[in-house]
Amino acid sequence: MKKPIIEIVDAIDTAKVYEELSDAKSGGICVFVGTVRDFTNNETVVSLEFEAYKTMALKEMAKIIDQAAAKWPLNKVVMRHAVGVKKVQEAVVVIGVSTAHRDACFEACRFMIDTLKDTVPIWKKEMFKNKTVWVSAHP
Amino acid sequence: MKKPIIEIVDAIDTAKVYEELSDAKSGGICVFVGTVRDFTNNETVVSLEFEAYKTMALKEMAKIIDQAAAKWPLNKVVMRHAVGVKKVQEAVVVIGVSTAHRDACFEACRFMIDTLKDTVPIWKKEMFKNKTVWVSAHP
Amino acid sequence: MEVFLFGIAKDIVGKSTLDLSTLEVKPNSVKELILFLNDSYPGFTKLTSLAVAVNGEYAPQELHLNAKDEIAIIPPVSGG
Amino acid sequence: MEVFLFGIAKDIVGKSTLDLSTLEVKPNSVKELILFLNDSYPGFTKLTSLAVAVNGEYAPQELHLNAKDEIAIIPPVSGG
Repeated sequence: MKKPIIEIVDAIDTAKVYEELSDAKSGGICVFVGTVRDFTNNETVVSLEFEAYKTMALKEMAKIIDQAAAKWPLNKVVMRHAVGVKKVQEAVVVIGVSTAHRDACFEACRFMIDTLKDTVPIWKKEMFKNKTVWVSAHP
Repeated sequence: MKKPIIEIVDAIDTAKVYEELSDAKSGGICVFVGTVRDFTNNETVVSLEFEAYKTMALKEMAKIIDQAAAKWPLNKVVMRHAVGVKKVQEAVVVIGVSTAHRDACFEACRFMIDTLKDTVPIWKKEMFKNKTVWVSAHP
Repeated sequence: MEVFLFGIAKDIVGKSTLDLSTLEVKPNSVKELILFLNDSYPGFTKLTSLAVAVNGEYAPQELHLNAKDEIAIIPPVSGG
Repeated sequence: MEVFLFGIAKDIVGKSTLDLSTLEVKPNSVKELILFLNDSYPGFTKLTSLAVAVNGEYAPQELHLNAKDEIAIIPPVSGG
């Protein structure tokens, strides 16, 4: 695997991710982009706000890529999360991977976004019209 | 589902696919890009050449999207295949889908590329240094 | 009755269309067309599979062929 | 002994860091720190989960805390 791109940024440029993942040894590239949806639990979402414990988040993101690389033969990986206020339709996370065959890129991409949501110290606050909610904080 | 984008083109612009899939009702976008790999069965690939029965291929591509839309709640879909000679690292197919939740976008994207490879009348010729091979033609 | 040829089918026949209108006994069905191809061009018998599309849809073997149909030979597809 | 607070932990305490150096009885372990937080700020007891990171790694309850450790309270994460 080539050195992965792991970043926490203010804004995600989705247009450049293919160039970053393009690779002569790869026949498949799978990319997941998480975006802000306008409704959650039937309430209109105005925006989301993301906060990260940046140094630790970058370490946890690197661990996820190492775990994926131990399971599947990965060629290139991009894992980029945004922080700050994100409006509807904006990208909040992008995870992409290129592999020789498509099985591995789909499975690794799915594993990485699932694990990121479980372990990486980033917090999402939903901003509704009349309230804000830290997602997953309460049962 | 919004009207899907279904195209057979001479060259694929991967940078624009997110803009095409971006959607206020979607929290997840999954994109698969098939690219030309430099080796197949331990032989150096110089290029691939794709030929399509275009009118029928577009119909079969539309059927696949209809089948996926019957299985998963899809918001936007892009299915674009290239024809002609493609060099190593070039994109030959892009399939992207945006959905409210990520489960559906991964599953629908995977279903669509798998089914495209099975049913859409497009043919791939591998160009090696000293020979050419129509992929899958012979057992 | 013109038949479009794609992929390896084009290589087997040596051209991209096949005119069946000059044949004395024209194939009446998809099944007869496939028998004709296998007999006339043995390369077809070596393929992994062979399908026929009529008017842009995969056609069952029993489908009757009409003079105005758009007919295409579909060797094993390999897109993606 | 300064503790970083993120997400809802910041709201519960009302600031983004918590200075424990002035406490008479300082927590000696992750477990004691969590007990201290639950006692001092009942909002913590209502969370789905509560973890502590020491020097940028998730820390087990029994881990001993040193004055120079970088300590952070990790309420339920929700990235992505």
